[in-house]
Amino acid sequence: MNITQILFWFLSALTVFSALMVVVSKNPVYSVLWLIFTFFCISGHYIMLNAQFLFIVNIIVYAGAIMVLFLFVIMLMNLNQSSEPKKHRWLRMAGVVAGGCLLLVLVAALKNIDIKKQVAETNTGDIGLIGNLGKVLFNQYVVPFEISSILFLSAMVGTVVIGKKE
Amino acid sequence: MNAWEKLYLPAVLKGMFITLSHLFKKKATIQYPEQKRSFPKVFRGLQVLNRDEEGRERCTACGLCAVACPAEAITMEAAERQPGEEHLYREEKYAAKYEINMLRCIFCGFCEEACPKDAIYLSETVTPANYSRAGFIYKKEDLLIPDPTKDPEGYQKALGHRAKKINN
Amino acid sequence: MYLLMIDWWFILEKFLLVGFVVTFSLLIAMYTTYAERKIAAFLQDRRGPNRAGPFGILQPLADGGKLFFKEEIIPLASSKFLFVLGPSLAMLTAMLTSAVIPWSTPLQIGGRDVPLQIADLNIGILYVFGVVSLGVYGIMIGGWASNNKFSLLAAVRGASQMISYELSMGLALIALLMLTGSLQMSVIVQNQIVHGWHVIYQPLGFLIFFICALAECNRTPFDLPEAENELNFGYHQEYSSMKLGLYLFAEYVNMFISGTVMATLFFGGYDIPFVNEASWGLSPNLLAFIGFVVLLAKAFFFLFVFIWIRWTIPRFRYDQLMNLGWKKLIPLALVNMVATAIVMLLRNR
Amino acid sequence: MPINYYIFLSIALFVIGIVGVLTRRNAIIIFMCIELMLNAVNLMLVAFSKMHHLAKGATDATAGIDGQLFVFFIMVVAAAEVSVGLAIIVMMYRNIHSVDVNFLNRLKH
Repeated sequence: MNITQILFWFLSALTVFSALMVVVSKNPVYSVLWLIFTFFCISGHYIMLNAQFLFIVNIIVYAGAIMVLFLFVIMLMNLNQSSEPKKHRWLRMAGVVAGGCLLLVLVAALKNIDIKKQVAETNTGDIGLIGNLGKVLFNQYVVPFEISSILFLSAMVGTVVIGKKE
Repeated sequence: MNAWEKLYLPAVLKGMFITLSHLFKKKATIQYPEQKRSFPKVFRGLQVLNRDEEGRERCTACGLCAVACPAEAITMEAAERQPGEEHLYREEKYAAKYEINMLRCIFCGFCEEACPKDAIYLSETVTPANYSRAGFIYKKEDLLIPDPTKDPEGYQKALGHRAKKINN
Repeated sequence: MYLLMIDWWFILEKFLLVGFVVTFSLLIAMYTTYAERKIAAFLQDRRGPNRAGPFGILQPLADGGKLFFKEEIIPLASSKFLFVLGPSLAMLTAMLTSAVIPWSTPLQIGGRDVPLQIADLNIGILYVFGVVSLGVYGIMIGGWASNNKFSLLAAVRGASQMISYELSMGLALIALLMLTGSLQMSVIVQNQIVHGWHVIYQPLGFLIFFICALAECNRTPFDLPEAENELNFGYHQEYSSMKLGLYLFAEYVNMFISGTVMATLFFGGYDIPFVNEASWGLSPNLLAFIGFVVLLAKAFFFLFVFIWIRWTIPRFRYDQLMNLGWKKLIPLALVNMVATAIVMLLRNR
Repeated sequence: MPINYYIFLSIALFVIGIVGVLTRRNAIIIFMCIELMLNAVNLMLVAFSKMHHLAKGATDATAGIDGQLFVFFIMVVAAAEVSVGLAIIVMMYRNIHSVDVNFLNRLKH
């Protein structure tokens, strides 16, 4: 076990644990905070893969903007655990079993695939750096980039229209 | 407002330089315990019970001050001077008990004007702080001026320049 | 930049640097509280704190002692963990930004070049941004955990303010990044040493950035999250003792760090204008020290301006704040960006 | 790190997201679980991009870079989606005073 592996296992355990806590927490605010923590763990994985740009964008966009919005909405609505009635016990059981089945199937299917021997390079490789990503983004992917800005604009307009009082 | 004024930047900068100019101005603070503001001639501070030059109390417990007091802060009890006490009290009658409730007193100075014997006057002391309400009811011991024969310095200090005007 | 290679000297020197930067910024923040009170007093023709020690020099220590020994109150209906987490997060995010600031030219110790920068990330500015955007959580979590509707409202108010001003801050910076072509802080400073300070090229960008920095640090005229007199003291209403102290302290650390960030991005960092200090023939260590002092001087200037503004300009109303952020600063920043792009295109042709 | 570790990690995250969607009734939590699933996919894409880079990086310097760009676009879409989705949830709360998805089965009230 070198330090990379130790970090990987540590981060993975944290990621899965905090993701579980998102689902298990009674209080929505705790769920949001655990989700933020999950995103930080995933950002940690990005650093390990030397995807620096995605690391920082993940933090800025997800932790810094999206989750603040979630927190915002929850705080404004003042939701606490008493306001959410639980699903029926058997319905919840069914959900967990269905998820477990999916997990089983996926793991079983991917257990023996031929890319298993492949390795994702950690710590090295320059493709995650912002300069390289930017070059490709603004040459090959410039049209999708522009389209995404139109998507943003329409989302903005949609949000304003939905959120406006009649 | 025109466009330039609507920017607010010039106004903001003007304000900033006004406050900056105050950085170099003389400070208005008087640092109280060390420096004291001089009082005007007519300042009315804490009451003092006066003595004459031989150190005898001037008060005869006539009660005019208590009658004059609009806040009803003054209480007193009279007593007769016994033989052998002539060096203590100037007149034949004196105040055995003399209390001023400083929480009620409004420092109007009516007591001073009512007094026929120049026994009570308002000095230049500002009312000091105290821990309890009872402490603000000043007894005769608290009010009496120091004896000029025993403690001339303290007497002069308590007298201030205001009382000198009255005594002469 | 390979983050996980192990070189023990490297780790030792980074640890020392981190420790130094943290204690140093705490010290500065401590004395900024003193400076705030002193400058406020002077601007109002008063004397300010002058009882503790000569000229009141020990006043911050006395204040700190007072905060430490005050009674610790945690509201009964609050969520205890989050209540403690709030101020700690505020302090943490305030400190984290200092990691990418180049404090000076490298020192030379025993033949090693020791850069006076904790991490020279090639995403330096984005890192600053990421940390700033996390600064919201300290306020929001603290405000929510207090279980008090006023602090909750103040927290929501503060969060929306910080998010809004982050946008124009980012847009103002994009024009700057077009000039440098790099997000790395050391490259940005180097570029200014060669070509002159960025504030010459980007005065509007600097103005927008400065206003946004005021808003991000929750300073007057944008201190709505803690508007103490008319809006019921804000998100730290329920806090007492050292937890309140941490919140107040984080504000001053934020001020100092944003001062250094502005000095680094727009005012040449550790560069002394109009002179070439490398030609003086001084030893590199002495030069590094001079650079550090120069950077500090610039940061202190910004601190002074922050305080000066606080005691001059009254607080905005909330709708005015949002108007300024969304309807004035963002379009201005966009115009600035486009203008910079056009000028650059024309000059390159 | 071997790629299958990353695969299993993101499958685990994805499944946790699915379980959350299936078991919770709070619309906001469901929404958050969708974000979690998107992030699981993001992690997988980054890992794959690094895998490709390692395999083909010697001949093509930008091999695998599209994977990371896809992550970028997914984040863009996620941001847009969240703004609209939260607006819908706020409207829903305004109309039925609850964020319980089970109340949405009646289309009028």
